[in-house]
Amino acid sequence: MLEVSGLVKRFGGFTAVNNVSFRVDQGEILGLIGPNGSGKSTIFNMLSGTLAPSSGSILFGGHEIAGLPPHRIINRGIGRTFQIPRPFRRLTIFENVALAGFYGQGRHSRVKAEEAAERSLAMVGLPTDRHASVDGLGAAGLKKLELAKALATAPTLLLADESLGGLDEAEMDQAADMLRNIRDELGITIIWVEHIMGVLMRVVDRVMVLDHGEKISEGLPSAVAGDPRVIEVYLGTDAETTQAAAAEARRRAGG
Amino acid sequence: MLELRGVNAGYGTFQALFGVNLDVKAGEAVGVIGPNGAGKTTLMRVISGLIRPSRGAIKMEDVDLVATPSHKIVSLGIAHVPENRRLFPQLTVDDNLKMGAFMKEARGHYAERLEVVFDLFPRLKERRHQMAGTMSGGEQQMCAIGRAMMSNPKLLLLDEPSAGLAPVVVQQVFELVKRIRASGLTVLIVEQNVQQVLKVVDRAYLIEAGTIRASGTSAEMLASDTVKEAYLGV
Amino acid sequence: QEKKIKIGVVFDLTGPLAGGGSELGYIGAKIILDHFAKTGVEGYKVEAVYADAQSKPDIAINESVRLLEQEKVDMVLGFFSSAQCVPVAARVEQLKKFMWMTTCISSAVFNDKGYKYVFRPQASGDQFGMMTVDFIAQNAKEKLGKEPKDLRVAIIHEDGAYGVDVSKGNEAGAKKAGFNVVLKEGYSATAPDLSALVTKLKRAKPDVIFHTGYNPDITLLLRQAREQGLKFGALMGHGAGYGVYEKLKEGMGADATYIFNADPISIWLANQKTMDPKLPPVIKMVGDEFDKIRPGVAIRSAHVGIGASNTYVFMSDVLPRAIKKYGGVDPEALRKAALDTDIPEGGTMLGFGVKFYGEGTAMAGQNERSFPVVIQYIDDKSSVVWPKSQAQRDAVLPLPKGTTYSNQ
Amino acid sequence: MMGQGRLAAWGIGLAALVALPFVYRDPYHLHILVLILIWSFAYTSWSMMGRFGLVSLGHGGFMGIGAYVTALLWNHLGLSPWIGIPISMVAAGALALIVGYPCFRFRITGHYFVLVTLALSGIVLQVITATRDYTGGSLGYTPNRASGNGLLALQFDDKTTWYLIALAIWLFGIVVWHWVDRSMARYALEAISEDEDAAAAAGVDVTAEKLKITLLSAVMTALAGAIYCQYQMFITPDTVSGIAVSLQMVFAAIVGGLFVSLGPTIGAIITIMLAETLRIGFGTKAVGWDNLVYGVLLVLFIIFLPKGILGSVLDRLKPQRKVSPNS
Amino acid sequence: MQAFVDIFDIYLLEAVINGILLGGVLALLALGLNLIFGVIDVTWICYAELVMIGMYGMYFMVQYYGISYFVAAPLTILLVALLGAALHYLVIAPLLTAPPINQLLATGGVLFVLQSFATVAFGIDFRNLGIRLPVLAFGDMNFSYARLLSFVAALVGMVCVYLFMTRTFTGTAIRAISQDRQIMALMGVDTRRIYLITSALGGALAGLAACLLVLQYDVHPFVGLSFGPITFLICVLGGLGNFIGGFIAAFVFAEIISLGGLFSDLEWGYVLAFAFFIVMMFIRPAGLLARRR
Ligand SMILES: Nc1ncnc2c1ncn2[C@@H]1O[C@H](COP(=O)(O)OP(=O)(O)OP(=O)(O)O)[C@@H](O)[C@H]1O
Ligand SMILES: Nc1ncnc2c1ncn2[C@@H]1O[C@H](COP(=O)(O)OP(=O)(O)OP(=O)(O)O)[C@@H](O)[C@H]1O
Ligand SMILES: [Mg+2]
Ligand SMILES: [Mg+2]
Repeated sequence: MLEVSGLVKRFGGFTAVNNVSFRVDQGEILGLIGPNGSGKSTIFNMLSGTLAPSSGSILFGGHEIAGLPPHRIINRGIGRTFQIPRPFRRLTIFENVALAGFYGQGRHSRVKAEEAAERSLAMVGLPTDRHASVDGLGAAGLKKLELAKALATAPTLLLADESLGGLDEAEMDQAADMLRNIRDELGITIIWVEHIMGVLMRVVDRVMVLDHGEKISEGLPSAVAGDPRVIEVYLGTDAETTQAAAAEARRRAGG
Repeated sequence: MLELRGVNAGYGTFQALFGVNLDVKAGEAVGVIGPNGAGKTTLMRVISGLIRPSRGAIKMEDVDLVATPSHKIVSLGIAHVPENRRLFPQLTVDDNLKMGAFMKEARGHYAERLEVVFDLFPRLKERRHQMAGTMSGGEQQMCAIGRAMMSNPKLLLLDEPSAGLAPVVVQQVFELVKRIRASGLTVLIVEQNVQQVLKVVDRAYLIEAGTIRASGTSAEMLASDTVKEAYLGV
Repeated sequence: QEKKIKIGVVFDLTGPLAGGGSELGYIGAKIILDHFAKTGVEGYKVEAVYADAQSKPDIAINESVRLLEQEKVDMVLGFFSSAQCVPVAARVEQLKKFMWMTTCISSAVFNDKGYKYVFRPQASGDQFGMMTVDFIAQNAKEKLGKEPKDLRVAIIHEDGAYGVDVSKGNEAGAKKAGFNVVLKEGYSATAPDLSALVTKLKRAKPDVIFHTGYNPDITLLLRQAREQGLKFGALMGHGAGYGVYEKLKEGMGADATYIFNADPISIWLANQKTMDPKLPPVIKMVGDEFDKIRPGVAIRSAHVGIGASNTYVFMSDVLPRAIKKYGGVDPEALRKAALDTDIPEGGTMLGFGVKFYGEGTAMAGQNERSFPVVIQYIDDKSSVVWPKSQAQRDAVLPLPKGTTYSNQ
Repeated sequence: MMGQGRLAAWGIGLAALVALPFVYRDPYHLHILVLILIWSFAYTSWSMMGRFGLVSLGHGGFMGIGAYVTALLWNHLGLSPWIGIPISMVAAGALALIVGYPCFRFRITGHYFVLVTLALSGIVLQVITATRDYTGGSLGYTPNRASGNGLLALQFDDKTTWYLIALAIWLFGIVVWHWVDRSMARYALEAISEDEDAAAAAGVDVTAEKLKITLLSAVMTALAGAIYCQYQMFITPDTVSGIAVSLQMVFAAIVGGLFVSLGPTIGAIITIMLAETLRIGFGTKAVGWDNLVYGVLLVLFIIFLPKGILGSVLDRLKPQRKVSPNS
Repeated sequence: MQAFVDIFDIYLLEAVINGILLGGVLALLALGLNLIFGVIDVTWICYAELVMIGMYGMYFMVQYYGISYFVAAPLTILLVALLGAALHYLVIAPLLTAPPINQLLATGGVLFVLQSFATVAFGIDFRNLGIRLPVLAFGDMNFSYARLLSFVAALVGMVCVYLFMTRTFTGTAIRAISQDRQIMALMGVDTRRIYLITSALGGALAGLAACLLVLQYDVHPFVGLSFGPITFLICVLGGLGNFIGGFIAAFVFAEIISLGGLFSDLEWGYVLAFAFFIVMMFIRPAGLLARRR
C-alpha cells in the first residue's frame, strides 16, 4: 500500500535522509529502528507531509503524495503520532480527538467525528468524558492521546513515533498490545519507530534499520537482530535481549 | 552528602510528594524507580530548587537547600539534567554548553570542561554549531547531560537519561554513569529502565504515589517482592 | 430666573495641535471670556464651559455634542483645527445650534455647505496662500528682478488639513500670477526625515519657497536644508508653526531672521491709528493678561490675538445685538444677529472688518472682509510688510548675501 | 448548548436594550451608547481572530476601507450605502486575503504577524492621506447629505434609529461570535494557535482555516467602519484607520476579556466610559491627567486581570474545569 | 530618455548618502529595541517613548540647568537605563507568564502614560535644544554632522552589543532566557538579574539614541510616533535578535524612504517602505539575513 523510492531530505548542507526506498504491505506492522539522528522521524515527517521531501517519490495506495500538504495526506488515510506529544492544551481531551476526527476524515459530519472520538478514546483506554482536561494527563496519558488523535482520523496507515518512550514497563506492554489490537481489529497498517527492542521485536512483522539516513538492513526481526552491522551501530550489548525477543515472537507466530 | 527529611511538595493544590526521606552519600550512585506519575521528577525538582517543598528539610553537605535561592543551588555542586532535556532550542550546542558553565565558579574552567564533555560525546563536537532544537532526540539528550557536566558538579541528578535513546547509546549512558561515578561524582538517577539502572547504582529507592515504598541495595531491590509486584507489574 | 448665556469653548489643550497654536488661541479666547464674565452682556451673565479636544476630531465631536446636549450650552465657540471644524460644523448645523469658529481656517469648512448657524470671522486658508503669492507677485520684478513667469517657486506643506488648504491657495495664486511652480509636495508632519524633500528642492532651485507646517517639521526641514546646503531667495511661512517665532528662534537661531509669515496681523502690531478707538485698551488688556500667564515672551504669537479678537467680535457685537434686537440667546437670535454684523475695516483688533457671506452663497458663514497680512521677522521683531495699507516697513527681499540660505 | 436560564437572561436583557431609547432620551448619553455599540461590534470582530492568537494591528485598515469605500462610492458615484457597504466589505475581504494568504502560507505568526498587519494599517493610512484629492486626506471626509430619502442613503438624524441599528449590528456580531465558538472551526483554530504542525497532522488545513476567520473578521470590521461613518457622517484617516485605532481595538478586547462573547463589549463600555468620565471629570482643570490616569488604569487592568475583566469575573464564578484522573 | 539621464545626477548620490545617514539614525533606534524585543522577546511598544523621555532629559539638563552636553549625555543614558529597569520591574515582570499580547498591551498602556506624563510635566510646547553642529561639505553635497554622529554611534553600538551577546556568558544567558525561563535556575542564572540587566541595557541604548536625536529633532510628547512603528518594522525586517540584520535593515529602509521620496512623493516613499516590508516578510520571513528554509 505504501511504496517509497529514492527518498531524500536535506537540511541546508546536511542530508538527514539519503535515498531510502521501501514498501509496506497492507496489514503489516513494520518496525523502523536506527540510532538517534538516523532520520526516522524525518521520514515520518515526509510521509505525513509535515516536511516536503528534497526528492524522491512516495506512492500511497497508488497515488503520489510526496510534497502534498499534511491535511491532504491525512485525508487520504495516513495518521501519525509525534515523538514528543503535542496535545492542544486549550481543548479538552475529547475535543482534541474530535477535532482530529472531524478534519482528519475530510470535515464531513460532526456527529461522525464525535463517534470516532469516542471509539478512539475507548480503544486507547482514555476516559470518554467530554470535559476532562489535558492538563491532568501524565506522560503515558499523553502518548495515548497522541494515538487516539491519530486513530480518530480513520487512517489506513498509522505512523507511530516512539509510543513507548518514558513509559514504565507495565504500561509499555499495554501499549504494545494496543498497537497489535489496532492492527488486528481495525486492520490498520502500522509503521512503528521505537528504541525499546524487547517490546518492538515481539510485535512487528518486519524491521527496517536506518543509519545516517541510509537503509542498512531490512527483514524479519530475527534476521535483523542478528545482523552484525545493526548490532554494531544500534543494538550494542542489547543484541542478546533483542534476539531473544525476536525469537520468542517467531515462536509465538509459528505456534 | 544529600539528605531529605519529611519532604512534602506539589503543584498548587496538588500534592505530589508525601514525607519523603532520602539520603545520598558522597561517591554513591543512587537510583530512584517507580511507575509513571509516582513523583520521581518532582523529587528531582525539589532537590534542585525548581519547586519548593511545602514541608520538610533538604540539606546538601549541611547547607540548607530550602533556604537557598534556586539559582544558588548549582554553585553548591548540584547539577540537574531535567526530564525531556529542556535545551535552549534556538541556541547552538556550544551556547547550550556555555550556559551550563554560567556560574562564576565554573567560568574559569570553561575550556577544560568543554574538552571533557566533547570527549564523552564526540557527536556534540561535530554538531557544535547546530541549533540544539534541530538535533535528534538522542543528540539532544547528550547535549543536556553535557550541559550539566559543564558546571563540574559534585552531585548529578539525572531524570530518565535513557529515554528515547538508541540501545547502544543507552549502554553508553549507563557506562557513562559508571564512569562519572568512578571519577568521584555522586549520582542520583531516575529511570524507567529498572533492570539496567539497578546494574549501575549502589542503592535504590522505590517511589510510588509520592511516598517511598522500599529502599535497599541493588541486589536487595532486584530480589524484592515489593518491587516486582508494585513496579514490574508482573 | 436669571438671564445667562452659556458658551461651550473647545480647543486642543493636549496632543500635537496644542503646541501647534491651539493652546495659544485658547488663552486669547479665555482672556476675553473672563473679561465679559465680569461685566456681563446686556444684563446677561456670561458663563464659559471649556473642553479639550485632545487634537482628535472624534473627541471634538463628542465634546461638542456633550456641551450642547448635556451641558446645555447655548452655543459652541473656538476650534483650532479644520479637521475638527468640518465634522463639528455639520453636527451643529444638524442640531440647529450656533457655532462661532475662531480659527479653523480651511476653506473646506464652508465650501458649498450652505450652513446657516456656523460663522467664521477668520480668513480662510487659501486666502493665506494667495496672500503670500500675491506679495511675491507684486514684488517679483522690483525686488527679485524676475518676470513672474521666470520665477521658480516651490510649494511644500505638511499633509494635514491645514497645510493642504493653504497649499491650494498657494497653487491657485501661483497659477494666476503665472509663476513657474517647480515643486509641489506634501509630507507627513511626523515624518522622521525630510532630506529627500530638501534634495528635491535643491534640484528644483526655487527662488521662493512657500511652506506650511508645524514647528517640529519646520525645524527639521530647515535644519536639514541648512545641512544639505539648500539656497533660496525667500521663505514664505503660513501661520501655525511659522506664527510662533519663539520656537523658530529656538530651533534655528539667527536663521529665523527674514522669514516671512502670513497670518492675521498680531493684534499688538495692528495699526492702532486707523482702528476703532475703543479697541486699543482691549488690546492692552489682552497683552497684560497674557504676560501674566506666559511671562517673558518676546513676540506674542498671533494665535493669541486671533483667539482674543474673534471672540471679542462675538461678545461685543453679535451677542448684544442678539439680545437687544432679537430678544435672547437662542440659536435663531444669534444667527440673525450674526448675519446683521457689519463692521468696517479697522473695526476689529486684527484690523479687518466683519461681514458674513449670506445664506445661499458658496461661502455662507465666512467673513468676507477678513484678510491675513504678511509679516517678516527681522531682528527679533515682526513687522507687517504686506498689504501696503498695513505695511510697517519695507520687506527685506531676497535674503541678504551672507545669510545661511541666501542664494545671492 | 445554552441553558434555559441563560436564554431567558439574554431575552430579558435584549428586550431592555431595545426599550431603552424609548424610555431614556438624553441625546448625549444615547450618542455615547451608539458609539459603544458600534465599537463593541468592531472589537468583537477583531476578537474573532484575536482570540486565536492572530493578533492583528491592521484592523484599523479594514475599518478605514469599510468607511472610505462606502463614502467614496456614495459621493462620487451616488451608489447607495446599501450597495456600497457590501462592496466595501468585499474590498476589505480581498485585502485580507491578499495579505493573509502569504502570511499563513509562509507561517508568519506571532510578532511577525503583528508587525505585518501593523505595516498594513500604516499603508492604508498613508494611502488615504496621500490620495487627498479623492479622500480629503487628513482633513477627513464627509458623505454628502442625502437630498431625499434618508433610508436609501442610510442617513438618519434621529438618535433612536441609530441606536436600534447599532444594537442590531452589535447583536449580529455576538451571534456570529457564538456561531464560531460552537463550530468545529473553533477547535481547529485553537489547535492552530497552539501548534500548527500538530493541527495539520490532525488533518486541519491550517492556511484555509486561518484565512476563513481572517476574512470573516476583516469583513465584519469593514462593516463596523462603514456604520461608524454613516453615523458620524465624518471620517478621518486617524479615527478609522490609524495604528491608534488598531491598538484601541486590541486594548478594549483584552481589557474586557478575549475569550468570552461579551468580553469585547465590556471592553468597549469600560474603555469608552472611562475615557469619557476621566475627560469630563478632569475637564480643563487638569489638562492631560485624564490620559495619564487612563493609561495607568489600563496597565493595572492588564497586570491584575490578565484574562480581562469579564473573563476574570466569570473565572471566579465558575467552578474549576474538571481535571481528569491521572492515567 | 532624457528624464532617465536626469535622474542620475549628483542629487541621486546625495539622496543615497542621506539615506545612509538616516539609516544610521534608524539603526541606532533599532539597536536597543532589538535587544529587548528580538532577544528576550518582550514587546516594548513604548520604546520610542522612552527615547522621548530621554530627549526631554537632555533638553532640560542642557537648556535649563546649563549642564554641558557631554555631561548631560551620560546622565541621560543612566536615566533612561533606570527607566527601562523600572519598566521591567513594574510592568513586565508581573506579566512574564502571561501571553505575549498582554505584555504588548501593558507597554501600550505605558505608552499612553508616558505621552500624557510628558504633556502634564513638560507641557505641549515643541522644544529644541538649539545646538547647531557644523556642516560637512563635499563640493556640491553637504551632510549632517549630527547624523554622521548617529551613524558612528549606531555602528559602534552594534558591534559592542553583538560582541557582548555572543562572547560573554551574560550575553548568552540573555539569549537563552526567552527560550526556557524556568530552567535558567538550573544553570545558576538569577533570571531577575538577567532581565534587569537587559532592560537597563535596552533603556541605556534608548538613552543613547535620545542624546543623538535631540540634536536633530524637536522634542514634544508625541515625537515617539515618528519613530516607533518604523523601528519595530526594522527589527523584524532584520530578523528578530539579529543585530547585524537589524543594522542592515535600517539602511535598506532608509534608502527606500530616501530614494522613494526623491523619485516620487515623500508620502509614497513611506508607503513603499511599508509595502516592501510586507513583501519581504513573505520572501524572507526570518529576516533579511536568514537563509531560506
Ligand atoms: N507542572 C505540574 N503541574 C501539576 N501537576 C503536575 C505537574 N508536574 C507533575 N504533576 C503531577 O505530579 C505527579 C507526579 O509527577 P512526576 O512528574 O513527579 O512523576 P514521575 O514519577 O516523574 O512520572 P514519569 O515517570 O511519568 O516521569 C503526577 O500525578 C503529575 O500529574
Ligand atoms: N530542521 C532541521 N534542521 C537541521 N537538521 C535537522 C532538522 N531536523 C532534523 N535534523 C537532523 O536530521 C537528523 C535526523 O533527525 P531525526 O529526528 O529524523 O532523527 P531520528 O532518527 O528520529 O532520531 P531519534 O531516534 O533520536 O528521534 C538529525 O541529525 C537531526 O539533527
Ligand atoms: Mg525521532
Ligand atoms: Mg518523570
